[in-house]
Amino acid sequence: MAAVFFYLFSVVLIASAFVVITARNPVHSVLFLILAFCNGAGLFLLQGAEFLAMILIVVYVGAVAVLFLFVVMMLDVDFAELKQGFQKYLPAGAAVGAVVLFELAFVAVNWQSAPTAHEAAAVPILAQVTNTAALGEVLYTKYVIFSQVSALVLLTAMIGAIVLTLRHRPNVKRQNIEEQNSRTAKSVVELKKVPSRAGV
Amino acid sequence: MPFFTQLAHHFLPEVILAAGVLALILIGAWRGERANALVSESAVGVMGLALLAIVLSSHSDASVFDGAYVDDAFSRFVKVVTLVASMVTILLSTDFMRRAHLDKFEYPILILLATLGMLLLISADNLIALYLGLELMSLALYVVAAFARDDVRASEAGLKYFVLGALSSGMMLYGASLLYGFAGTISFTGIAAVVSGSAPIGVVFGLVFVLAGLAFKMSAAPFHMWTPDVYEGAPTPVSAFFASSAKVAAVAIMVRVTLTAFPAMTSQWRQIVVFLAIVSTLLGAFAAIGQTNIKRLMAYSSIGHMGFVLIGLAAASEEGVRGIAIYLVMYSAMTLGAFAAILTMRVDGKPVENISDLAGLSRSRSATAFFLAMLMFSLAGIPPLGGFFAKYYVLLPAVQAGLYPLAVIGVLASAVGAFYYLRIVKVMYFDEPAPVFDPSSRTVGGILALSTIFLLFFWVYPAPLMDAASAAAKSLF
Amino acid sequence: MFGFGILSGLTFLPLVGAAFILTQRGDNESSLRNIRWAALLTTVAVFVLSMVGWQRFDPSSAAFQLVEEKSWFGSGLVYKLGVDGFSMPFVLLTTFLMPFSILASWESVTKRVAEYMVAFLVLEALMIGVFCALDLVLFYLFFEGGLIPMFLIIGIWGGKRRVYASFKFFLYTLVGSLLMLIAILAMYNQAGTTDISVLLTTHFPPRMQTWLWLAFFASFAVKLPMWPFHTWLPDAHVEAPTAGSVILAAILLKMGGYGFIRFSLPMFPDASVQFTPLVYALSVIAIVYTSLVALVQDDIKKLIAYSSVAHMGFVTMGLFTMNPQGVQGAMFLMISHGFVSGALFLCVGVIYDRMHTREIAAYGGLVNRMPIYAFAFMVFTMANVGLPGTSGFVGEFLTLVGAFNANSWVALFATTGVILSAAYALYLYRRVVFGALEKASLASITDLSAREVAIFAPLIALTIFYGVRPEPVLDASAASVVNLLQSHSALLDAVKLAAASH
Amino acid sequence: MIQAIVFLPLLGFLIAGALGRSIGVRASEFVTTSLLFAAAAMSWVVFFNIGLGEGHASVPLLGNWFTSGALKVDWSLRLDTLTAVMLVVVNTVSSLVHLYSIGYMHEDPHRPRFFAYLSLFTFAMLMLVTADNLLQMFFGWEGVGLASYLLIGFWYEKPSACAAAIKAFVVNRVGDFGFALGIFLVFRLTQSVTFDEVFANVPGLEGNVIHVFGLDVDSLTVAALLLFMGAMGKSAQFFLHTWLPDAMEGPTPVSALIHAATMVTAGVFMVARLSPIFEYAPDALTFVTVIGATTAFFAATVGLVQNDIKRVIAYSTCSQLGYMFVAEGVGGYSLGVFHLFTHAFFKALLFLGAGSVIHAMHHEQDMRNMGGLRKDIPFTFAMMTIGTLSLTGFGIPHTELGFAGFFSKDAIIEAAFAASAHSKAAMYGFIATVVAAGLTSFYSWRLVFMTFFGTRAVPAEDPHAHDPHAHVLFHEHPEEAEPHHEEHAEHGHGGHAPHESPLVMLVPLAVLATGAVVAGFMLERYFAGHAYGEFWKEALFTRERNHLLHAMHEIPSWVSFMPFGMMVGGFLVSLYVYILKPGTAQALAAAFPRLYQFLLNKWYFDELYDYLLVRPTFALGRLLWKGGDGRIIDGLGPDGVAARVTDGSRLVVRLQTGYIYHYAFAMLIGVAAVISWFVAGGTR
Amino acid sequence: MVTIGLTHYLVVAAILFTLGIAGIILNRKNIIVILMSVELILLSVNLNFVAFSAELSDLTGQVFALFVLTVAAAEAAIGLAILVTFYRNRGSIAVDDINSLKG
Repeated sequence: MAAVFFYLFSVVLIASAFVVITARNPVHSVLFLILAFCNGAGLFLLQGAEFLAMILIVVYVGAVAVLFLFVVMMLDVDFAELKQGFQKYLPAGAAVGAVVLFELAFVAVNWQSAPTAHEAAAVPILAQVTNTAALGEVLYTKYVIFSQVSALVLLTAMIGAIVLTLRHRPNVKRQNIEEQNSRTAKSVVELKKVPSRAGV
Repeated sequence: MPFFTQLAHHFLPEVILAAGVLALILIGAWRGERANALVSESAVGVMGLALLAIVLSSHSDASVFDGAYVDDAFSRFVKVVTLVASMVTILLSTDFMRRAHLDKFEYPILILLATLGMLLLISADNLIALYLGLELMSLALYVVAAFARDDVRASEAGLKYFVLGALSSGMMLYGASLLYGFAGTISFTGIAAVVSGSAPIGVVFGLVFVLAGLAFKMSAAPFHMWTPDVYEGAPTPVSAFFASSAKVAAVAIMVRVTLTAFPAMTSQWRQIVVFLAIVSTLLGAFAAIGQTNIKRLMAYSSIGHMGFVLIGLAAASEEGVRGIAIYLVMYSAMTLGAFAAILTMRVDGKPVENISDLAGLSRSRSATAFFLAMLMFSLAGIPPLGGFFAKYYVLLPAVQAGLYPLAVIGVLASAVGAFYYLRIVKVMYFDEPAPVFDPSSRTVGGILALSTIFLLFFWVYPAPLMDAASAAAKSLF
Repeated sequence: MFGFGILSGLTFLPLVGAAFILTQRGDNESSLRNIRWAALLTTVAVFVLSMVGWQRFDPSSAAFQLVEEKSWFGSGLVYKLGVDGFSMPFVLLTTFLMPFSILASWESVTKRVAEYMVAFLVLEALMIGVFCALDLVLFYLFFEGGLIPMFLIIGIWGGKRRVYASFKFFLYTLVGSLLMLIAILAMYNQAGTTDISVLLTTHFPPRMQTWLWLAFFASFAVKLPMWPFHTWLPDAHVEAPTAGSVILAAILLKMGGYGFIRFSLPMFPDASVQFTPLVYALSVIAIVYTSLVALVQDDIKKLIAYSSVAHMGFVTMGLFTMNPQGVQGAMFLMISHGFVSGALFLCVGVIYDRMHTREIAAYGGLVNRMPIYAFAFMVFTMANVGLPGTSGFVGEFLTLVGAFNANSWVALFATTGVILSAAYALYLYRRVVFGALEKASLASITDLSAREVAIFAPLIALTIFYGVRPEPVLDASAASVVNLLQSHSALLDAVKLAAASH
Repeated sequence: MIQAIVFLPLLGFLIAGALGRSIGVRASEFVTTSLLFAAAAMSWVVFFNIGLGEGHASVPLLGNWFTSGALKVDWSLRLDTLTAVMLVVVNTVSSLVHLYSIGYMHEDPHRPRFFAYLSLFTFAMLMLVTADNLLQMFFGWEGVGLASYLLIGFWYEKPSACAAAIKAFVVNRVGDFGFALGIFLVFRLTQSVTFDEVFANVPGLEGNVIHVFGLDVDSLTVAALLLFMGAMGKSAQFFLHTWLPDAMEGPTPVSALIHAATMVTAGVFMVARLSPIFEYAPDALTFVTVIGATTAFFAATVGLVQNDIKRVIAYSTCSQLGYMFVAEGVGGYSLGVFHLFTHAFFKALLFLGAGSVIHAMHHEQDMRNMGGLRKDIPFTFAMMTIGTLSLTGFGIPHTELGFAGFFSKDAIIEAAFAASAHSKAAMYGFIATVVAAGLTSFYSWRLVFMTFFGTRAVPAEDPHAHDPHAHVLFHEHPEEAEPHHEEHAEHGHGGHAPHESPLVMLVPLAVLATGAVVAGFMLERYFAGHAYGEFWKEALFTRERNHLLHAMHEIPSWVSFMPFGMMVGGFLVSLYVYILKPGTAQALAAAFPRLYQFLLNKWYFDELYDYLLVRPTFALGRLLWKGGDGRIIDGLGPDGVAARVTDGSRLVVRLQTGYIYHYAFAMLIGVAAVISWFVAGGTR
Repeated sequence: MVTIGLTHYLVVAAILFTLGIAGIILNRKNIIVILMSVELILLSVNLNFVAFSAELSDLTGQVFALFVLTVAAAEAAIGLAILVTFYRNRGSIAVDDINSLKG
């Protein structure tokens, strides 16, 4: 049963990854990327990494991929011409890629971990604790410092994204809450005595 | 050790930087553009505090946070170099950024964040710490590379750096996963305990991928391709930052990974390092000759210098690490000095970057020309300037390790390299004057002078640095 | 003085002068005068100090003297200075010639005077350091550091092709010495020290010696220069300003010979013996080849430069004969060539200052208007030719005697240099000095000024004095030569004994 | 005293050289000349003391010259009969030449320099003859070379003079090349260069075989040959003679002093001085004989047709030097020195006489432009005739009547014959010298007849004829007028008539003529006769088996008449050709144009050397410079490497395309390469 | 049917990794696809980590993967920001247009 799903997920994953890098239309690429993520999440699930699978769907499919989609749309790239030149470097690239793939597969097939690797486990997976709970357990104790650092990474990304893309356009009207809040009737409302029948 | 004791005793510099970042963001967000100068100065101050925390620290070496980070003499040594380089970077930046209308308070904060990443990287003692530190540093660097967001060259530089950087960290992660899979642990010492000289091919693969990722960060050939483009495209102070602090940190982690995680696999990684060293020294030397842009030239020069650092690493000995430590100091001083000189290159308010713009500088700005010339001689490794001692102390362990061909290739490459350094001297001293540069800021001039004086008179009293470097090296063995 | 000895004083005194000159600002007459006088006085003071050192020096001892040692970079790199019979003459030669170079630049250098003088003083410091250093790395430091000021001197104050020449000079010598650096590291690795006096008693394995010898050879052969590594020299000489040529020919070249005598011969005796045929071959080729080339030059300085190469051929030949005549002759020849070639370049400088050309064809008949000059030039030409009674003869003769005892073929070919040197030197003299004064440009050329006479008079006196009584120089190195030869043969014998016992 | 003899000329040189311009011409002349006379006077004293008195001595001078290992060279003077003879010759001739020059050079503005050079030469020559060791000899040897160079090139404005000066120096250096190698070999053999020690070691080296220049050869033979090569150069022997005729570019007194009387005989002196070595190297002696004989004959043939008055005498000198070497080659060292002695007088006389003629002719040297001068300058004519008689060896055999040359020359011919019993070379020497005697007689009288008899072909008013520094070449390049031209014209030589020289020039002639007449008669018994032993003492060395002096007195009498006959024959032919039937010479020249040209062009030696040596040398120099240094060494070395580096740089720069995918691909290749390396090569 | 073991996952990850790299190298026209390729690489890495985690029954691998995911998200944000900047300056995101810096 697990094997069936494994093959299903794997084949779809690889196929969609292939489409991602070969699709004419970047929108298609993004969509197939989403598909690939979903299948990746399936593979995670098969191995008991439930939390990661969920994160993959939520964060990647929900946020990152959508971000990609958004940018693709926003930049409105003309994708008609996007295919030229692909074949030109294909042979050399494919050859090196094949070598790398072969060697990586060779390693994968002949994989053997160190005999002591199983004992070396810093955080053993315990059957009685759910995956999410177990992760939560170590994430905020043993690896809390990493949580903090990754927070800084996210902060950096935030600052970076803002500093690079945020533009203060001088002629754009903006809401200034502070200003709004500090308005007083006195400063805003001007009372005029209007003489009757004379007009303003 | 209680968590907060660990923080206070062995993680204080990082804490100071992190706290500084947060505080400065608040200030910046609150005060907006008016806070630029304040944030810049405060950033220097924060780093100065961190520096003090390191220098004054009296705590013994320790591994903290469940073996995530290590606080030892080596890390302290490199951190000091990094911090100083980062401080100098900010000092160099102020004037340039203001004139380029890039003076935003985010800039010093990003530098601070990158520096924090570097410190984490330098101390990293397991793969996650390595990865997070590396990414914290890299993400900030990507941004500062593209910081001149209205400049097409800067954003191209940022884009290239980003894409290739992401690829390299992907590779490194792939390697890390293999290492984890083999050893069952992510800790360097744990890996060291598991792997042996006759490691299976999978571990070697992991090692190769990890080293490739790190080599990218220290821009060792053939993972260097981004370097010249990014140095040229990025704002000059940012290039200085890339060339100094970022390299120092990358070298440090390279040293730590190879020496503490793979002492048993020296013969394997030495082959990789030798390969990188040879390609880097040669490429750095050859490619720089063809350059007309001085920033590009400095990029190739830094590639060559990283080759020399790798020669020291290839020795895989305590002397080798000492050599690397000295090299990093000298290299940082030379690079920052050179970039300070480049920052003075400004005609009619616009920065110029061509080597030919330096023509006749010895007559129009004799002091600048002299300092830059000395820096060039130092970069070429001519005694008695500091650059020579740097080379000396990395070649020595290589020879001790019997790596004669490597050493010979290294010196021959440096002879080729001397050619383009000399060319700069030639342009400044032998050629007819070009338009005179605008007066440069006092800070930049001061940094140029200080770095040159340091290199010029290092031989007078070398003992403190030598002792510190020796101690740093000792702590890794 | 701060616990430093006289040699440190010698080495660093020029730097003090340089520092003072750096404080002089402005281009007005008075500061220029200050600069020149400061430079001159500094060099004279250094010379006086070196004479004090000479007084304290005991030529009958082969040991290192006036030794001072301080820890410096920790292990393997100490600050150690000292002199023996091989280095003392060179130190004196350096200090002696420097005031003349300064004087020679008195009026001819008008642009960037302060920098010029500083470069020279720094160069002097480094040169003295080379000869005094008793630590291999310290030696290298000085040896290599000299490239910087010389590069600038050629490049800034040189002639038309100064850029090419300065680069060639710098890079060529750099490549050679970098290989030497590797060898130095290897020696340190083997012996655990870079102290020269210890290394002199260290026996390196023969296979290693071969490589070390080759690496040192790469440096010294370029520096000396030996054929076929000589092509930088004519270019550098031609383009350098007068004083630069003087120093280059008189002292910088000698560093190569000094290197052979200080390192190659005593430290790698087996390899030296092994490579003697190579050195002989290159020396003989250098003598004949460069003499022939000198014959057809049309640039005065180039001709003298080639003649220097030929003379250095005698030096290398003499050194590797490994007999007292050869080695002592080479030592003497180096010293003698120091002031003879220096003086010849000064001679060229005199007319260059007046006419601004070095083309032989631009001159002719100078004797008509410059009899004193003609006389000085004649003396040095004859010394260059090796006429007995001038200092040039003694060294040449001794090296040839040594060579003949070692290998008659070498001596045979080398002696042809005696004929050729006469040919090119006299041919030069005839074209420049003799003949009718026909060129209009020369019609108002003036004879030597008092300053120039002051430069040449001592040099002429020394050239003749050492030709007639060369003992001071020969004696200074005699003990060291004997020591060198003894230890050399002892080492070789030890090897033979060891080989025999196996 | 010996020190004074040697150093007074040096003092003169220093005074005239350094102070010449301040003390003036007169003073310079006076100082140098009087110092020389003083030296000459003392020389005679020494001569009588040593030659006729006690033995030899070694006088230390400045102490040690240099010491290096076993090589110890002292400054020291050697005083023995040979030295004394040479001192007399050198100082006498030199002092007379000094005196003569006062008159001869009186038009020249550079007289102080001239006298300084003359004194310098004398000093060097004295150092040469008083040397106590080979090196000191070499010092003097090269010193006279320098002085000769300076004096030949005295009129430095003449390109030909400069060329001749260089030629003299360089050709001499070729000889010195051998001399130097000889010294090296002697040192290697005996571990000394001091004569006494060397000579003491020589007998032990007989038959010693040494490996040198790749050959195993008799050590003393090689040493002697190498040393003799020096003598060949200095004494202008066959193959190395070419410089001597050209040296006539120098002022005539110089020719008389250096290129006739003293310096050129240094080679003869050297062989005599080194007689202990040569005695033990019979093969080398054979060589000496052959070279001497060849030179004697060759130079005489060339002398037959020369038209320049000085060149005739120069070739004559060359020829006479050949005689001396023949004498030494057959073992008659004293005979060589004897001829050296007499030759010094009569040849100096001839040269100075010729100088007087030239002076009279306002520096015309071409004999074809002379003639009939005996009436204008009778005294000179008389002196020249005496010189000629002496040179041709006029005298009556078997009597004590004859000019100086008669005694010495005939002795040589007889000695050669005497030695020919054992040696073919000696026979060759005998024949060559006899033939040369006839030729000598012919060209000597030719000179006299062409100069003093007949009529002048070209009027003296010819504008070029009185060119002060006239020279054969000048006729081809009349535009090369000398700057001193007018100056001389103002000197009151407007008359252009040949005139007798002043007294200062004539007195030396008279003195020398006296010597040329009586020297042979006076000294024969010391040099060739019974007083040989007590006169020479140990100064000359002959082995026990050398019985030459006895043998030469036992030769058949026809041999003694041979030279006499040749001398008379030469005179008669000359008389016929030039006096009795003028025009014969031209007819002969026309009849044998090849031979005439061959002789006129000095056997084409200059052309041959130019073609074989000089031009190839320059061509080779250029080839090595442009091709060797420029193309090969620089091309493959620095420049080539630089170019390759630049190429490499261009290549590397091209790799940096700017495209991300190329960069990424490079990274991938890097990784792939390394992992493939490990996959293929294993993980070690 | 074969049991699905570690090797299977490793092979899938290897293929995915290679595809990711191929995407970077072979893509000529659109920089966004390169960013997506990077995501594929990271996914392959995570697959590896999770597979090893399961094989070694050690949670550390998953923790590592978690941080990789976190950082990857940040990385994507930065990447896209730089991309947008570039697009604003250049008006194109074609890979072939990113070559003003070279040599």
